[in-house]
Amino acid sequence: MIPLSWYLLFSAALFSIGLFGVLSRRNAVAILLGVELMLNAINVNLVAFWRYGDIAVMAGQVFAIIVFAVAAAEVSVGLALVISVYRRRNTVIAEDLDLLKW
Amino acid sequence: MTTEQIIFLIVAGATLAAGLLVVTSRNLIHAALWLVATLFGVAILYTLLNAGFIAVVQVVVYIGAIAILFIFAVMLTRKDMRDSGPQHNKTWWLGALVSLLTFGGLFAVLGQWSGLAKTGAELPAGFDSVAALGEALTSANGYVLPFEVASVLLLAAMVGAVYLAFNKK
Amino acid sequence: MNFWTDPLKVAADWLQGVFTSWGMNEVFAHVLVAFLGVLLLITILMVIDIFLVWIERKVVARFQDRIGPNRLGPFGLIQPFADIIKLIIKEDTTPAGADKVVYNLAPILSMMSVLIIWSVVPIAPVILSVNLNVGVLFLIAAGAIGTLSIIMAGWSSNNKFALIGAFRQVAMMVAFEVPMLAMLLIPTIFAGSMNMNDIIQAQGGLWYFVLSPLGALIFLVAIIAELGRAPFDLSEGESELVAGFNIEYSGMKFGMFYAGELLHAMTFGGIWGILFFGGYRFFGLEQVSPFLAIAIFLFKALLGYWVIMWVKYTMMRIRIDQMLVFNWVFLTPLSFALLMVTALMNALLQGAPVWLYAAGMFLSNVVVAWIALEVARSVSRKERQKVEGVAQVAEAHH
Amino acid sequence: MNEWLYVLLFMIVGALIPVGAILGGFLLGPKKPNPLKQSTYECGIEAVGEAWVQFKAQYYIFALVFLVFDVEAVFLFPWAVKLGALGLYAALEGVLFIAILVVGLLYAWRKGMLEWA
Repeated sequence: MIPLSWYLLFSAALFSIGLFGVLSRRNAVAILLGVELMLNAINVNLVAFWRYGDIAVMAGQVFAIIVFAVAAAEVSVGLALVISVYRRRNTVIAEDLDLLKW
Repeated sequence: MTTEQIIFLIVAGATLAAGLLVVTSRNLIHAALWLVATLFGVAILYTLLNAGFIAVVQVVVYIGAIAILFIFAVMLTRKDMRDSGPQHNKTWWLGALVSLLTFGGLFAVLGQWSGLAKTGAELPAGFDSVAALGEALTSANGYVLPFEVASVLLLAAMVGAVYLAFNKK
Repeated sequence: MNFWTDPLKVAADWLQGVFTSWGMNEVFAHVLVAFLGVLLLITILMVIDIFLVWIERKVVARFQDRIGPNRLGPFGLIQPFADIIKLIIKEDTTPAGADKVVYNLAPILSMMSVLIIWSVVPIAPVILSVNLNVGVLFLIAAGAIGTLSIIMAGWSSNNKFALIGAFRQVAMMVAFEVPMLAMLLIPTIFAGSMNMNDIIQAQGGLWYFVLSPLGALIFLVAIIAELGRAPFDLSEGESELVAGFNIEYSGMKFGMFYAGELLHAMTFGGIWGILFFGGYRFFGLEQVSPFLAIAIFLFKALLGYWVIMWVKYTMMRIRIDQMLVFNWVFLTPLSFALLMVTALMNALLQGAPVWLYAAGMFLSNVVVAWIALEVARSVSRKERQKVEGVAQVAEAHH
Repeated sequence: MNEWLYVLLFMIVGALIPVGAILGGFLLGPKKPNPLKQSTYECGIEAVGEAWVQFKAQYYIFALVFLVFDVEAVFLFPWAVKLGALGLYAALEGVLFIAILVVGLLYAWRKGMLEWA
């Protein structure tokens, strides 16, 4: 049996990689890719806690599914924003989008 | 070391490597494909956790829909197949530092926690996690409200995204 | 227990015994036996796949009043082997500027996405490949990998036609996956399980086709679109896009896409049979022997495949805008309406006798179908009046 | 034993078979590449520009609506499994869930996003 710590460490590492992507990427789409990694890391944690806690309590899995819904909402709106910005400003480089209004 | 542990180590290592490639690939389509590989690895970890439903959902939602959405978005927002110029901003080292610190902090916090070496109980025979999930999602003292709120959230996301992507001004 | 009633178990036990007598680790021997079983099943599938080429060509010939392959061997049965030899010894060209790794990975993933569907298909009462409790959703997961392989093929080929074809195909596949998902929920509701074998077992009295004829019909339309076959073959559209996403593939790589498509069609024929026509069940005949059950299942799968072919060679291709409107404005709302009605009827008729339950379900399906057809008719009549009215005005001005 | 191991076996064998077939084709077929043979096919006319053509944002909308309904189905599958045991109350919850999302579909349709403009 795999100890819980392995999953938690894996999830922490994946979260950090995603964080690095979010902080260092210039392209807005790539930033959203990093956010996906972070959300997945959280999901691994949730499911691991379900498995290693009381199995009859489904909270872990329910929250994992809710995270799927949140990820879907985040991606669809986020990418729509990127496309919308691209149409007006012709760029997807996050650094160039430093005005709050144009 | 048991077979399960070996499988875990291989899958986890490959997943993290693919995750690193997601954040470092120059070609965004490659980055999206590496994301697919990462998510697939995570799905395998879910099966190791006996959460088959979550694993399949992971493949259906992430690989079947979100990855496709990413690839479409990349193709819609690029004029050139090859990307010129740096893919990382000037302060990428700061990002690397912050994420390393985050990992270090999480590592330190986890090290102090007592429940870390916990191993899970055996699954009770005949336990059907899908049925249990269905019951939890719909019974009145379960998670009915999150269930319906998720629907509203998805509605809001759909309306907002359709509005944003199609606002031709 | 003997070979006649449970061939797989007998063979597996025997093999396991042989392996362990060689001094092999118990677990390793078990995995090896499972591996050999999977290899056997997939090999049989590939052989069936080869003959599907022959079946497809023969059937299309009959639809078009021709004879079809008839030179090599009896009834031209050797023809597909000649085709394969031709594909193997053809030169494998890779277009310049192609993304090599992705380009080569795409046909492999395409074939794999079809083959892994069979991991959840129950072929006979005792031959369940893998008894997953998420069987139905697994189909969609396998389809997701197929969708990905298409977009990979289209993107990596560095060809405009391939990319446009891939985009169209993916747009269509994702569009028709929505009614497909909704229709997968209907057998799940009836059987109270997502497990494919449970769904077959629950159809002991009544096939779900009787309970939900409209559901079976919508599912058929959705799987045909998912396969990208006529009338939904607009990603191929040889008159505009030449061949669609696989235009730059040659030799065996093209062969993988082609063989994958044929096997996919038969697989979905089988899935249709499982979900709505009782799978390997046929009035108790399946209990006699697993071999008979396999024959029944294969017959149903080929029948489903024949229906898909029938549609393909009868209908003409529809335009992409018509296809999308048909799906999003008609099929998707209809399938959700049917799903809601089915869920409500299921709850209302819970304790009712079987005949009442079946009659209520059947009638509610008929009513939903009738309302949908009436709405579609009145909308199209209005549309036609609008178009014809405009045309008349234009004529008057001339 | 974990039943997903068998699915993994299916994946391995299912990938090995096409790899073997393609490798066979690679080994047996001739290999005489030339620039003309490797140029992309555009009905015999010389290829113009890159394969990178601008796409309609409509494609994005279809993928987006699909994503939303995909996630919806994920919620509905556990619901459908337990529906028989839970009765009318649960059925109504699910119907409400679907109805809310159909509103979104209606919105997209009324805005004309689901048509090929």
